[in-house]
Amino acid sequence: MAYTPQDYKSELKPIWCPGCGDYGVVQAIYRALATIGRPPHEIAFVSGIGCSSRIPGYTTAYGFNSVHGRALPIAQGIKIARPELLVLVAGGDGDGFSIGGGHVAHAIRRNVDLTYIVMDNQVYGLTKGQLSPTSPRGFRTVSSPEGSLEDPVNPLMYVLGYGGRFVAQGTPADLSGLTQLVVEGLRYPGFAFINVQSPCVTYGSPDAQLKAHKSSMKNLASLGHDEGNRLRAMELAAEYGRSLYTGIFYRDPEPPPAYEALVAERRRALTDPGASRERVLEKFALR
Amino acid sequence: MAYTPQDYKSELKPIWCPGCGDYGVVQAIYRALATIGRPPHEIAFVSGIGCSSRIPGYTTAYGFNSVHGRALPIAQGIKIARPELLVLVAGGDGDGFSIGGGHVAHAIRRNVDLTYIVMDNQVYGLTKGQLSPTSPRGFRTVSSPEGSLEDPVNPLMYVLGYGGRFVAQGTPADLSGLTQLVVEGLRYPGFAFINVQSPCVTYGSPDAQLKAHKSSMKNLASLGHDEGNRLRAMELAAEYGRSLYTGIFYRDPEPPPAYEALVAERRRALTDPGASRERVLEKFALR
Amino acid sequence: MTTDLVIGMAGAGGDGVIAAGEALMTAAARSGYRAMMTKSYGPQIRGGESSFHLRIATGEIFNAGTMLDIAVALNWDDFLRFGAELPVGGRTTVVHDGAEGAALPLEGVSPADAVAAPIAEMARTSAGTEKAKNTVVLGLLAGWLGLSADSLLAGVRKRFARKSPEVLAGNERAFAAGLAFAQAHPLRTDRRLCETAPPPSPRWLVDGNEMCAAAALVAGCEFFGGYPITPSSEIMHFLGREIWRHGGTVLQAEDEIAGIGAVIGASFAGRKAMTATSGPGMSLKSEMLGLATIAEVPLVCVNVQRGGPSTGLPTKSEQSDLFQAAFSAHGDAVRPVLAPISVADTCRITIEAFNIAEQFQTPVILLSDADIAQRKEVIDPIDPRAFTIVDRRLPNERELEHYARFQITESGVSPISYPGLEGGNFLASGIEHNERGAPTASGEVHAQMNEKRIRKLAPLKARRDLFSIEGDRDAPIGLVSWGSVAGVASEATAVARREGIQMKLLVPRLLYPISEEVYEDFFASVRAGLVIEQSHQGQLFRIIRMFVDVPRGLESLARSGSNPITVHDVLDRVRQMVVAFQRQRVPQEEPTLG
Amino acid sequence: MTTDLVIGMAGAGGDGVIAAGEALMTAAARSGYRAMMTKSYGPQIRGGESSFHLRIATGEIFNAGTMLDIAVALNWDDFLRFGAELPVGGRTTVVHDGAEGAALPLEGVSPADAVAAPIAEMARTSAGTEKAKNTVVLGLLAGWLGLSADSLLAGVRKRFARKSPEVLAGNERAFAAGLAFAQAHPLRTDRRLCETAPPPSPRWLVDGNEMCAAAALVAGCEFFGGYPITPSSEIMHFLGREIWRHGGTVLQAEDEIAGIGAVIGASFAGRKAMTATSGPGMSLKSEMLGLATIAEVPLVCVNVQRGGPSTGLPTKSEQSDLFQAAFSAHGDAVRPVLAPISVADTCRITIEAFNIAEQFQTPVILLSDADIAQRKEVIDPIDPRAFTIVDRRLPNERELEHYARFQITESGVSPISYPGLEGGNFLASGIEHNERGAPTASGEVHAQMNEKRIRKLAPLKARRDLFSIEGDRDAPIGLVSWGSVAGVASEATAVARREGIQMKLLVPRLLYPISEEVYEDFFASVRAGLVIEQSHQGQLFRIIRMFVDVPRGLESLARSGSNPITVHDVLDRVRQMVVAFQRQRVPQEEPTLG
Ligand SMILES: Cc1ncc(C[n+]2csc(CCOP(=O)(O)OP(=O)(O)O)c2C)c(N)n1
Ligand SMILES: Cc1ncc(C[n+]2csc(CCOP(=O)(O)OP(=O)(O)O)c2C)c(N)n1
Ligand code: SF4
Ligand code: SF4
Ligand SMILES: [Mg+2]
Ligand SMILES: [Mg+2]
Repeated sequence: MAYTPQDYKSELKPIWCPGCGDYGVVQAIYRALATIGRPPHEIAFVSGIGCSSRIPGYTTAYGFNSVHGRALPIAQGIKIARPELLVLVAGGDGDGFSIGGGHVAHAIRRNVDLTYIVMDNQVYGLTKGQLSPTSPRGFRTVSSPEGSLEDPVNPLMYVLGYGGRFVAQGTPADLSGLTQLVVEGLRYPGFAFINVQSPCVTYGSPDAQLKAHKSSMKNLASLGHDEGNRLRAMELAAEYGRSLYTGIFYRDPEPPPAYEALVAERRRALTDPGASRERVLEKFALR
Repeated sequence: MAYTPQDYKSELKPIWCPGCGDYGVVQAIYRALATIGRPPHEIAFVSGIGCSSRIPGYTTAYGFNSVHGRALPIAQGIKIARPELLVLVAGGDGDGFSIGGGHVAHAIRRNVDLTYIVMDNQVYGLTKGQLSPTSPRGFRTVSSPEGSLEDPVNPLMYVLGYGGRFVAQGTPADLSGLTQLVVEGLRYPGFAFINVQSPCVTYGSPDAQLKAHKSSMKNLASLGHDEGNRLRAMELAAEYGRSLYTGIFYRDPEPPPAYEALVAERRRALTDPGASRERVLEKFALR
Repeated sequence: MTTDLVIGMAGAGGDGVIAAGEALMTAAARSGYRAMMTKSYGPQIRGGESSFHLRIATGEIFNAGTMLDIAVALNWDDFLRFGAELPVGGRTTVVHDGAEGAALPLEGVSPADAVAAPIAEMARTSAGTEKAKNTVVLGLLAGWLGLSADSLLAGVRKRFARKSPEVLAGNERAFAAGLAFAQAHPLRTDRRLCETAPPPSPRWLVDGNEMCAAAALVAGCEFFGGYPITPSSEIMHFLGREIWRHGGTVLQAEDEIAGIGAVIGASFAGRKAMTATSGPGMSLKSEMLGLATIAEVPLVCVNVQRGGPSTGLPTKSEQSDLFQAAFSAHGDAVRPVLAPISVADTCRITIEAFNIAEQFQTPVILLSDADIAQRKEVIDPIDPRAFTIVDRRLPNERELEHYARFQITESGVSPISYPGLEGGNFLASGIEHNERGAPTASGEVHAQMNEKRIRKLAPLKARRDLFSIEGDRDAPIGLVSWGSVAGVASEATAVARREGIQMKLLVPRLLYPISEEVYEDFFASVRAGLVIEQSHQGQLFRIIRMFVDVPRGLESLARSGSNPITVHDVLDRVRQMVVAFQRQRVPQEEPTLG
Repeated sequence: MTTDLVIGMAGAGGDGVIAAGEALMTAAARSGYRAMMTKSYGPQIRGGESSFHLRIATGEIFNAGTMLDIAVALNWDDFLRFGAELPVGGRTTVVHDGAEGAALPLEGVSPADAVAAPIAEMARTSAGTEKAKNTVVLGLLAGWLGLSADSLLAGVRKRFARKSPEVLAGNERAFAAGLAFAQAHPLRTDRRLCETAPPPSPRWLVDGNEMCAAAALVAGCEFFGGYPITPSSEIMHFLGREIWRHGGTVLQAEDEIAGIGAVIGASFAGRKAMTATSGPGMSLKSEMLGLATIAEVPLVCVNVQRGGPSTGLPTKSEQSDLFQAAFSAHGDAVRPVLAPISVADTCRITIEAFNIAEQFQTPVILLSDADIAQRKEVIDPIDPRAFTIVDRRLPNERELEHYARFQITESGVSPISYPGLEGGNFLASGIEHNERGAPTASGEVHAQMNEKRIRKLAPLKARRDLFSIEGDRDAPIGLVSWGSVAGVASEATAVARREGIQMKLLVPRLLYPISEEVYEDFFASVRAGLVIEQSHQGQLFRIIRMFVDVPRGLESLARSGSNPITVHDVLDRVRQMVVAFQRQRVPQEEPTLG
C-alpha cells in the first residue's frame, strides 16, 4: 500500500505562529514518511518540549511529546525495545543542545538507529524569546538585554566531534531539499542528525528568516562537497553561523552495525533455549 | 612569600588504592600550585564524585567535593562571584563525560577562567569497576560482562569540537611533564582542559597502567607539534585510545577575554553610581 | 454606584485585550482606586486568544474576584475558551459585538442586561481598522464605569505616541466613539464606580515576578543563575536588566541543574544568590538542594508554581508543589518553605527568604504561584528601610585559629567562611562530614549532624510574624489558607463575620517546617474548619496533620489548578459547618437519661 | 549449647574477612542452619577495613542480630572502626590476636571470656603467610561452634582450587591449626550450636540485590536502564549477565535521567522495564517519574536506600528516602511505594511492583535498603509458580476503532496500546491531555484527569496481602515497622509476648498510598505503640499521620542510619509503655468521688 503525505498529518491543528519555520519542517516530514512508506503505526516520533517539540502531535504515528531535553534517551529505549519501528526524534536547539546536550554524544557513540531533527531557530520560542545555545554572541533577548556574552554552540561541529556518521543541514526555504534530507536520514542505518534552520518569526533575528535563507543558502552537493570526507565536513561545519550550507556534510560510507543490531546478535549468542524465567531463581540454590 | 608543594598538602590522608594514578596527579597539583604561588586560601578546588573527585580533600584550599557530574557549574559560579580566586576543577572520566557531559560544552563556550583536570582511567573506580564513557569498545566489566557495545567518548576531540582553547593531556608516568601542564593550564587566561591518563590499578585494564604509559607515551612538543594548529590538534586527538600523546594539543595563541572579564566590563558599563538597592522598588511607582 | 467591580474581557491574539486591561488598571490606579488583574492566554505563542480579569475597588482588594460584573466578548469563540476563568452569572452585564447577532451563547445570564455594541464596526468607522477595537472598549468602559476619560485617553496617547499621527488620531476617534456609545446606552447605575480620592503619593503597579526580583535586590542578591521556564522567567529577565547596576551577575545556565549549581558556587564564594524556576525545574534541582542542605550553603530557590504533574498546565496556576518543596530530595532534611500571598507580600517574603537562608545557612524554597507571579496589583508604596537585612555569620578571629566549618554550636549554626578569607579554608561536601569538614562514615557523627542541621531551624517555628491571623480569637470555625488563594479565604472570612458567623483565618507564610505551636494555639478554639488551597490533594492540609493533632472537624477545600476557588465556595462550606453545629447542639442539650 | 549465635569479625582489606564469613555461612546452611550476614567496609576501595556480622540459628531469623556472642578482631584498629556495627558486651567472647597483647581496648566485656589466639602466627607457621589468617579463624570457629569441619574444609578447597597446590595445602594446614587450637582451648559450652537436620532440599543463599534482579526476570522484565551507584549496582550487574538469555537488554546509560528515560521509552514500546538506583539518582529521576505518572507509563524504579542527604553515607543503610519516594516530583500525583522486609520478601515484592506498575499503568517505587540489598540470607526455596504475573490491559478491537488512550473508565485504568499495534497510535505527553491524548489547558479536563490518575490506585489500598500482622489481635500496644528494620520489630514482638506483654506488629509492604482502613483496623485496639524505622525524622510515622487519626500514645522510634535499632531498644520502649499503662490504670480504678 502506498502512502501520501496526508496520511501522516494528524487531526491536531498546529498552533505555531503564522509563518513559523516549523510548518515547513512538518511538511517535509510528512513527505519523507510517505516516500519511505511505513504505516503510521510502525513509527514512533519522540520530542522534548518547545514550540518545535509539538511536532509529533501533528504527525500520525505513536507520538511522545516528553519533557524538555530528554527525547533522545526515550527514543533509544523505544528503538532498543522494538528495533522494527521507525524512530524519529525532533526538538529545538535549546532542547537538544542546552538542557539535552548531555545525551547527544551518548546517542551517537551508541549509534542507535534514530533520525534526529533539530529545529534550530537560535532562540527559545516557547518560553518567549530568551537566548538559546545557538544564539550568536551579542544577541539581545529578554534574558540578555545587553547581548549574550558567550560563543554559540555549533551543532554540526559537535555532532561531527562526537563521531556522528550522518550529519546534514536543511532549511524549509528549500522544502524539497529538506524532504530529501529527511528521507536520507531515515534510510541511514544508524544515528542520523539533521540540523534544520527553522526560523522563529516571532523572536528570531531578521537575518535568520526564510527570505534570508533563500538568498544565502549554499547547497553542498552543488559545491561539489564529498560526503565521505569527515575532515572537510568539519571545516565546512566550522562556518556554522556564518554560512548556510544545506545538504549532507558527512555520511559514513561504511556504516557499522547499529546498536540494536549488536544487541540482537548478543541475544542470539547468549540465549539459552532452555532458559526459562521461572528457573532464574534456582541459581541461588546451594549446591 | 614562596610556597612549597607541602603547603598544599592537606591533613587528610588519601584513601586511594596503593598505586592509584591519582597519587601522582595530586602531587603534580601540589607542585604546580607551589610554582604559581597563590596562597591556599585564594584557591577554590571543586570536584564531583568518584575516586578522583576526592582530590580537593587532599589539597589545602577552599575545597568543594560536590555531587557527581556537577563540578563545572559550581566552579563557574565561584569564579564569576569572585574572579580574584584561582579556581581548579577535577574529577573522573565518568563524572566529566558521562553524567556531567552536558556541562562541558557550556563551560567552554562561556570561557570562564577555570582549569579542569579529568583523571581519565577508562573505568568507574569508586563504584567498583563498571564501564566508563572512555572505556574502549568491547571492554569487559561487571556492568558489561560480555564487553561494551559502544564507541568510547574522545575527551580531547570533544573539547576541541566545543572550541576549547587550551587542550592538553598528561600522565603521572611523566610527573614533571604533568606538573608543567597544570602550571600552563592555571596560567592560561580562560578555560583550560587537561586530560590525565591516571591509571586505576584495581579495575583498569592492564595496558592502561603507568608502566605501559612509560613505554607508549609520546611527547607532542618533541614530535614538533604546533600548539597553535587546531586542525592538526584534532587529527592527533582522533588517535585518542590508540596513541598516548602528552603535552599541549592546542593553545589558542590569542586568548579572548574570559567570561568574568566580560562580566566585569558589563558591570562597569552599567553600574549607576547613584543606584541604590533600596531604591529598586521605586521603579514600580505609577508616574 | 458600586465600590467594587469585576470586569473580564476576551478576544483574539491581535486584539490588544491585555493592553486594554492594563490601560484600565493604570487609569483606575491614578484616580485612587485599588485594582488587581490576572491575565490568561491560549496555548499559542502568537495569535491565540487572550483575556484579562480585572477587579477595581475603592477599598483594599485581596483577590481578583470571580463572577464578572461586566463581561466583554470581542468574539464568542475566544471568550468561551476561558470557561471558568471568566465566569458569568445572573448579575453579569454582557457586552458583545452586535455583529455576531443578539443571541448569547451563555447560560444563566440575563439577556436584559446584555449590550450588543457594534465594537468592530465603530473601530472601522472611527479608526479605519478593527485593530482599534480595544480602544473602542476603553471608551465604552470609561463611559460606563465613570473612569476618568482624560486619564484613559492619556494612556492611549502614550501607547500610540511612537506610531504614526494617523494611527494616534484614529485611536482617539475610536475612544470617543466608544465613549459616545456608552453615554447613549447607559448601564445599570450599580456598574458605575463610586469616586475615590487620589492617593497621597503615587501607588505602585507591579506583578509578583517583578516584585520578587526587585525584593531580591533589596535583600542583597548578587548572583542569579537560572534557566527560562514559564511562569517564572520574568524574574530572570528583570534581574538581567537590573542586577548589573548593583555589581551582580545573571547567568542563563544550560539547564536548571547548572543554574542552581552556579548559585551554590556563588554562595559558597560568599555571595547572596538565588535561582528561580517552576515545577519541572524544581524536580531537576532536587539533588542540588540536598547538596546545599548538607553542605549548609545558603540560597533562595523560587518556584513559581504552575499546573502539574510534569509539563502539566504550564500557563495555569496551581499550588500542587508543596509536597515537593518540603520533601523532594533524598535523605533526612528540612528545608524552609515560604509562600507569599500577594504581590505586595512577595516583597517581604522574598527578603525573609534571603534572611532565613543566610541566617540558618540553608536553601530556602520560595513558593510563589502563577497567579501571584503574573497578576498585576495596585499597591501602596513599600519602604525598603522597614526591612532588616540579615548577613551570614562569619567566623571571628578566635574561631579561625582552629576553624571548624561545621562546628556543633548551641544554636546549630556554625561560623561560615568564604574563599579568600585566610584561615577559613575547609572542605565543603555532600558526603557526611565531621565538624572540620572531613568525610566520615560514622553513624554517630551522622546522627549528630542530622540533629544539628535540623535543630538549627527551630527558631523559625517561633517566628509568629511569619503567620497572620484574622477574625475572632476564640472562634469555633477556623480557616487556614496559603499563597494566592489566601486572599479568597480572607475575603470569605470578612463576609462571614459580617453575616455574624464567628470565625477566624490563619495564613502561614512559613509552610515548612510546621510550627506546631502556632497551629495548636490557633486550633485550640476550633471545632470545624477548612484548609483552602489550589491542589487536588490538599497538600497543606496533609502536611499540617503530620505534625499537629488537628480538630476532628477540620476538612480540606482543595481543587486542581485552573478551577477557581471562590469566596462563594468557602462561604458555602462554612455555612454548612454552622448548620452542623446547630444540629449537634440540640442533642447535647437534651437531658441525659440513665 | 545454643540455638542462636551472633558472630562478628573485622580485619584489614587483604585479610579475607568477608570470604571467611561467606564460608561460615555456606557451611552452616549446608548443615541445616539458618543464617543472615551483613558486611561492612571502610571508605577505601581496596585495603580498607572490612567486617561481617553473622547470625546463625536453628530456627527462622528475622534480623542479623545485634550484640555479638563471638567477636573476632584480627587487629584492634580495624575492629574498633566499626563501632556500633560490631557491638560487644558482657556476654561477648572476644577472640583477638595475642600478638597485640592481652589488654582489651573495649569497655564492658568480660576479660575472662576473651581468647588471645596467635592467629597471625598460626597462619605464618602453618601456611607460610599471614594471608591464611582467615582460614585459621575458620578452623577456630569450626572447633568452637561445632560446625562441620568437612563442609568448611570443602569450602576452603573450592576457594583455593584455582591457586597453586602449595597455597591450597597451606590453607588446609592453617585450617587444621585453628581447629586444633580450638579443641585445645574450648569456649563456654553455650557458644556451641545445637545440631540441626539438613533441609529436605538445598536452601538458597542470596542477597537482596540479586534477589531483586532475579525476581524482575520472573516478573517479565525485558529492559533495564540504569547508572551505577552504591549500593544498587549489583542489580544492574546481575541483569547484565542474565537478561540477554531471556531476550532482554541492559543499558548502562550516561546518567540516571537517561536511564529512566530509556526505561520510559521501552515501556512505552510495550516492554516491562525497570531502573535501579540510590538516593542521588532518585533525586535526578524526579522529573521523569512525574512524566511517567501523567503519561501513565508503567515502570519499576528501585531505590536501594543509603544514608543521606546528598552523597551522605554511601555504604550505610538508612530508611530516609520515604518522604522522597512519596512526594519527590512536582504536581499532584500518587506513585505506589513498596518495601520488602528481607531478602526472601524481596522476591515477592519485586514481582508485586511489576504487577502493580502494569496493572495500574504507573511508575512504582520499590524501596529497598542497603541492609537488605547487601545482606546474604539463607532462605527456603521459593516456587516462582506461586506468583501471578500481571500484564497490561491492551485495547480490544472495539476500543481500537476510536482509540482513546486515556479514556476515563470506571476503574480509572485505560486501555494501553504500544507502537506497532495498528489503530492504537496516540500522543503520549507530559502535558495535560484529554482522553484521546490531545494537549489541553482546560481546568476541567485537568481536574478529571488528576482524579482518574489517583482514583485508579484505590484498589491497592484494599490489598491486605500487602500488609502482615503478627501478635495479639486486640493488643493495646501496637508496633509498625518497615523495610529491613521490620525484622527487629518482629523479633521484639515475639520476645515481648513471651514475657506476657499483649502486643502486635503491623508491617506494611505498601508504604504509599496509605491504606487508611488497614491502619484504622490495626489501631482500633491500640492505646500506645511505636513506628520503628531507620531515619532521623521517623518518616513513615509522619506519613501515616497525614491520613490516619493515630492513637494518642503512638510514638516514633527512629534513628539515623548506621545507628542500629536493636530488639533491646524496642523492648525498652515497650516495657516503659506497659509501666505507663499500669500507672494510668490505678486512678481509673479509684472510686469516683462526687
Ligand atoms: C525542565 C524544563 N525546563 C524548562 C522548561 C521551559 N522550556 C520549555 S521549552 C524551552 C526552550 C524552548 O526552546 P527550544 O528548545 O529551542 O525550542 P523552540 O521553542 O525554540 O522550538 C524551555 C526553556 C521546561 N518545560 N522544562
Ligand atoms: C547522581 C549520582 N549517580 C551515581 C553516583 C555513583 N557514582 C559515584 S562515583 C561514580 C563514577 C566514578 O567514575 P569516575 O567519574 O570515572 O571516577 P573514578 O572513580 O574512576 O575516579 C558513580 C557512578 C553518585 N554518587 N551520584
Ligand atoms: S514562537 Fe517562534 S518557534 Fe514558536 S511557534 Fe512562534 S515562530 Fe515558531
Ligand atoms: S579503585 Fe581505581 S581509581 Fe579508585 S582509588 Fe583504587 S586504583 Fe584509584
Ligand atoms: Mg529554539
Ligand atoms: Mg574513572
